[in-house]
Amino acid sequence: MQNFEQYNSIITTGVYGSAIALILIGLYAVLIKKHLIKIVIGLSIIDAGVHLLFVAIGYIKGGTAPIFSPGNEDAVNKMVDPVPQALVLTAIVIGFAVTAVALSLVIRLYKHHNTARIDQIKSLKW
Amino acid sequence: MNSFFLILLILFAGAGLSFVLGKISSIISGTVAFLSIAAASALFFTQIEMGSFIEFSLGGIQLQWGLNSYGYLFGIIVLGLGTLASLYSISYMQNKERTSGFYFNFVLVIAGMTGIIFANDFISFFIFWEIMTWASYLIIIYSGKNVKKIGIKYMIFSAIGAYSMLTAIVMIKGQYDTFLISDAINAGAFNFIDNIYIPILLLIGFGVKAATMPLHVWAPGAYNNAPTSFTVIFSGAMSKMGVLGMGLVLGHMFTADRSGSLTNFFSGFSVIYLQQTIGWLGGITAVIATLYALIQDDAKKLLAYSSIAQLGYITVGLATGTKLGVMAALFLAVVHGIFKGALFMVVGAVERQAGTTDMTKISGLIRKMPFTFLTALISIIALAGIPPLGGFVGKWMLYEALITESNSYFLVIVIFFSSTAAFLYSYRFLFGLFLGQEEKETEQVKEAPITMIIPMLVLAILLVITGAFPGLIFSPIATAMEFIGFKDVTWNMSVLNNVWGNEMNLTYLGITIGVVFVSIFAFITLKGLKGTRYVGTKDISTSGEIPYENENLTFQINFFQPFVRAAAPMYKRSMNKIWNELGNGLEALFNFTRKIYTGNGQTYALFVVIFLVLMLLFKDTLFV
Amino acid sequence: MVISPVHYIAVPLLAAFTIPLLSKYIHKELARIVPGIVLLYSVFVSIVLMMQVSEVGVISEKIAGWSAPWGINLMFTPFSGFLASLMSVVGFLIWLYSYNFKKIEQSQSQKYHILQMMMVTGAIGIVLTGDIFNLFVFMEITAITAYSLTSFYRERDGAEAGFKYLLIGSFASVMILLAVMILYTQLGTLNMAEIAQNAHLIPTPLRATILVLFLVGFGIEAEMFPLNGWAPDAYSQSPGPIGAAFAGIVVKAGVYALIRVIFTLFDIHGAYDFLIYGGLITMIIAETAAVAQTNLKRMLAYSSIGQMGFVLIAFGIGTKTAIIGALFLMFNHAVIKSLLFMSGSYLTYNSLNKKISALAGLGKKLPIVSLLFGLGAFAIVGLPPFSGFWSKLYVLTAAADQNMLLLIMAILAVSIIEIIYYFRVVSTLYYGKQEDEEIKVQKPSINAMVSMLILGATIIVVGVYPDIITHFLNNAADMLLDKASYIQAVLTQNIN
Amino acid sequence: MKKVLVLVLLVIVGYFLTDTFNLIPFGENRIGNPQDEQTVAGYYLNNTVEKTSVANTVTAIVVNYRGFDTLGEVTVLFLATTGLGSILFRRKEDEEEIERINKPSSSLMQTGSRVLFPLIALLGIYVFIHGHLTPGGGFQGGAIIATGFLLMLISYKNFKAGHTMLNWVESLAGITFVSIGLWGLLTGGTFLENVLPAGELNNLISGGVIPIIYIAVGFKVAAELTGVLDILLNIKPKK
Repeated sequence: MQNFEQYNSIITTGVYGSAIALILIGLYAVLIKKHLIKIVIGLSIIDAGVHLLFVAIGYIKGGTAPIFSPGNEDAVNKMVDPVPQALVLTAIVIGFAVTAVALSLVIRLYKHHNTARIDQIKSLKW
Repeated sequence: MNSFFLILLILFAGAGLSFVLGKISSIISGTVAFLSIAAASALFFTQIEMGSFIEFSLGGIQLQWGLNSYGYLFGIIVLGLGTLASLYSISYMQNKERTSGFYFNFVLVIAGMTGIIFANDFISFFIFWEIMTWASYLIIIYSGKNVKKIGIKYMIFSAIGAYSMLTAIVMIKGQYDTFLISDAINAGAFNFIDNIYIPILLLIGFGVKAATMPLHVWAPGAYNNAPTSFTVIFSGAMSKMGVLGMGLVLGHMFTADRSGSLTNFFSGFSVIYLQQTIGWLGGITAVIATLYALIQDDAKKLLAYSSIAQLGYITVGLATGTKLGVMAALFLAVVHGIFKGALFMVVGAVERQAGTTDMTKISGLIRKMPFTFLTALISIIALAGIPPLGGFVGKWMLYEALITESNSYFLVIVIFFSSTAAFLYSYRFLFGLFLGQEEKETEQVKEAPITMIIPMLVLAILLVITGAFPGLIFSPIATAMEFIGFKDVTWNMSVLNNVWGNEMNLTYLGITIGVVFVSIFAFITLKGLKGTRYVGTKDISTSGEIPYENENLTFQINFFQPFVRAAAPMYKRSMNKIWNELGNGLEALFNFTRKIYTGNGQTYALFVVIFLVLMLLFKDTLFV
Repeated sequence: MVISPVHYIAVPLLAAFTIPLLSKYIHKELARIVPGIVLLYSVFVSIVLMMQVSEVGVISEKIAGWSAPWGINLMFTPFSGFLASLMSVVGFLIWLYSYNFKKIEQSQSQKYHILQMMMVTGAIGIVLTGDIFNLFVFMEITAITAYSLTSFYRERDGAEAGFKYLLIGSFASVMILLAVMILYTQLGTLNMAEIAQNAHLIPTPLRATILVLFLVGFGIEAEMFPLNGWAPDAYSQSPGPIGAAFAGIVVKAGVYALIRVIFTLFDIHGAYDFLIYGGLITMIIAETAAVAQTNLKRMLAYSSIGQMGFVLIAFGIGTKTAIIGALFLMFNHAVIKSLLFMSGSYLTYNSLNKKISALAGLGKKLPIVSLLFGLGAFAIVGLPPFSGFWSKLYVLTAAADQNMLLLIMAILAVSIIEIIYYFRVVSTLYYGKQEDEEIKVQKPSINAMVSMLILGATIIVVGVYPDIITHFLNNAADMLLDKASYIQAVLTQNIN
Repeated sequence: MKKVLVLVLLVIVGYFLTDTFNLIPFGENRIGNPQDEQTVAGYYLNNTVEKTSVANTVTAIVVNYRGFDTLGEVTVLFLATTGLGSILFRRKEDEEEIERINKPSSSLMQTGSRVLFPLIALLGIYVFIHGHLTPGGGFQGGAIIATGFLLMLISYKNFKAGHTMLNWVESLAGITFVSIGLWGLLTGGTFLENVLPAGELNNLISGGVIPIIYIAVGFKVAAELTGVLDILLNIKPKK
């Protein structure tokens, strides 16, 4: 049992930690990297981190997938929270849509300015 | 329908109609404007009972329109002058562009002022005040000259005034939970006991329109830039709206019963300071404006500065807070409306007939425009405060009030200096335009058309009458003063009781002097009409020096050179400069702050993160 | 079929999915006409529901047969209904204006009209939904359409503006998602009424974190400083009618979300102060930035941001009068700013950088458009007798009731700045002298004219007789402040 | 300088994130006992089988309980494709020959793709048809199918996704989804209500409209994602 606790704490720090790390890495890319594509990648990484966090909060120790199959109808008490999974599905699709639009904007910006560096694209200011 | 609604409806409909019809012909448009204002005046003077009012609610706010004696006094100026000025406009504006817009705004200004007079609550007061303001702004920039410089300045100062008024209004609402003027007065909103901000903010608001220092800088340009037929209203009636408001606030402030609790000492104390401050501001306004009037070569500008100076006297009178002083101020307000209206009409007539108002270019119009000259002469006498006309009565009362009732001897000196200096520019105005030799350039000039002459003469006759029978004006003033808090203002027809109890019977004095003077003027005028030798003003011997052909050697140039040299230090510092520098400084600051928007998307993202971090750092103190 | 709030959403969606087929196989014009019909239908729905809601109090509709909190529900309250109606009307007018808009015709009008319709739908969804995650979804619908429409014109720097908007907008969605997530872990529900009921159970540090994330996330959509870097660019680079849509629809939805979170979800004192200070700084910075603009649309954009700051201040004061004022401001801003963007768009039609100096002398060439622009300028600075005055009066009265003298003075000082730059434009319009060569003037089409005239007439009518809408505003303000009845209306709906 | 600032900011953000999630222990049962139906999740777990006959609770939530979200999400995808089209739209006159990939891919790639594509498509279809019974569903299935198209797009230079077909699929699927929703409204219920009989648990035909909607979603997602890929891949390279 002691072993399990230890294992669990590693999982905890691992899951939350990696998700938070993803968010921070993405944030770093968005704030520091100059290349537009890298910024878009950064945004996607942030999204990924948030989605990971979202799934993680629905987890219940020793839980199973919230799917009823013949034979486990009484597994209700062991199932993980299904709501975050449903929500994250929506969030992922939205994230995809935003990324697609972002990439298309990058393509247009590159054609228009002949550069993909964000600090050189500032014809609109003040 | 209720007469209040009817009058305003007529005016607004008249405005709309003259706008539409103005696309067809300027004369039709002007006639419609004149007819609507005349109809409104007729209704105003016949249909509305003093003290009647109506109540209704708009947007959840209780509004009340009514007519009181105080409003009636100003109604006389606004609608009387408005009717005459609109009649005058028909010919004046005849061949100008965009007249539809002019008449639209002209009638709107009249409607706004009528509304101000009707307003018994602050909200409708403010609404009509603003309508008046923006309509007059549109007229000022109507000609398309100096739009950026003068128009924007006028609007900024009007906005400063209007918004300080609005602040005061909502504060009254916040403190006394009423928008009704009478309720606010009864609750003591103006008497400095609870809140010194409310009266001060209101005074700033009204002071802008009354062109009091240091908020006067918009006035000369605006008066000058507007078409002259509107300047008649602008200077004659619109500035009186500021006087109306100041009188309301100051009257109630000074007459309030301040005996009693502990705080009253302080409030009484500050009232004295405020009184002195306003009085001195008025006095300084009068002096400075007079000095500037002296150096003007343009008759219209001269009158513009003179208007400001006169408003200074009125402010001084109101600031005395004594019966006599306030009475003097209100009397001056009415008389100033008449004579300044007449004078601007004169200038307008000259402008229309001779093409310019520059006194260095024209002179000797007396033969060409005798009626105009007659009006000018009578009005100038009133302006300069020479007996027997109204200006004298008003100033006399003002001096008396200052000396005997408020002991402001220094202020008297200042005022006296200013009104003496006013003789100089009065003289110059009369001399520059009408007397002297005729110019070749003005040979073709004819008398102004009859629709312009009639209003001028009506005003001139009114001046003579009010000079002879000041009681005609004093009796409405006496009732009006009761409305602004003065008790027992007694007034006998044309008998002036001074403080020593001496009675001055003005009637006989007035009639005698009036008859004598009028006949002398008539004599001079008629004599002037007779032919004399014709010498151009530029036929001057030059002591051996040969003047260049283009050189204008008229004596009108540098008319008051010695005097100006003496007063030179006064001209150096100008309020205008200070305001301009303030404006430039602010603009530079604004230019600096907007650099925050760098144009780099990443920076914006960084702002978001910084903001988030700040919020997170302080979240436990902010959102508990 | 009984008219119900879901018609706002279902009908446009059906139309959006059908339009590509219709335009391809039946007639090309349908792609442009159908969105108009749909938006007109939304207006009709608004009228019917507004009449119903004044009798019933709250119209609550469950989706998919599940009552709250198990399912998603739509709430048509006097408050959300007012905003939804406003959005649908403005949305329809924007369609009317952009139909036949030449510059859009040259690009892909079919896509433009679908996107514009969905922008309105998304915003209405934000306002109506009773579920916080659903709100997020609708916010993304609005955002995606907004990104695409911002970069609609190829000639301008639309892509740049769109990218900045997207970058900041993604931050917003991440923060809202995080907030929703933490909220879910604490309360196990996503229904806003239930959250409101139980919000006090959340541990304080977590509650503060959630609130901060929501405030920053929705603050981005509500153009709060310093989160509004995207806004001036997006306004100025999008097609003219879309600038109007931003002002009239998108930002309104953002403000609604912010207000919903603060007023209903977390009734925390600090949040109101946050609104006041945030709004004040936003207003001051934006209005001062507007003064020196040479680009007309950018100037309008900054002015729009400033107005939103004013709205936030008004909500932050939080009394009933203040909320009436705030809603009135939102109404005015939607109507007036739409008018300004629409008329401004014709005034600067052929000038690429939208210079204000290029407006010189257009007063004669485009008399009615110029007049309408002038009307809008007069109204937005709050001159009576136009509608802008009343909203300002209500807000100031509310501020004075709370004895906020400095706030009043700051607001009015900013108003003076507003007067300066608007009047500068108006005087250029009528009296300016043409500097460069003559720019070809584009006369507006009839439908655009009708749309602008409707807005102009609204400004005057509401200004002269504000009682037309104060009744609705009154009910709306009552509803917003009455948290308990909102909660009750949602959570008791499983009875019927 | 900026980097240092950003790093400091990141540290603070990271600190607050960890701080926050420390208060939300990982793996803890926050639903409570599902029998109590206190929380939404508990209600779903406890009632899904009985009320909808759907084995996969997530599917029941996505398509039925929160079907409105899903509709919105499908709309977001649709709008993204539309938006992409408008952002990257080219006028007819400056349309040139599309050179998508400069080098043709190897024949290994091409053959492999051709073999894999039907299988991938089949898998995708399987995933979304069984969405209500097994893990997976419309989004997952649609994404799998789009992967197949991506494979084809990158291995065949001239592969055309077939815009007409995409349009039809996209529109019809969307119309189906909304129509089913309106069906509920028309029959006197609510929007997106499950109007068909629930059927028996764990049968392919069960759950009422849920499988139909999920199939529609699957097709729609597949079409939209393929459309997005197609648009993004068809960019004319800058000369």
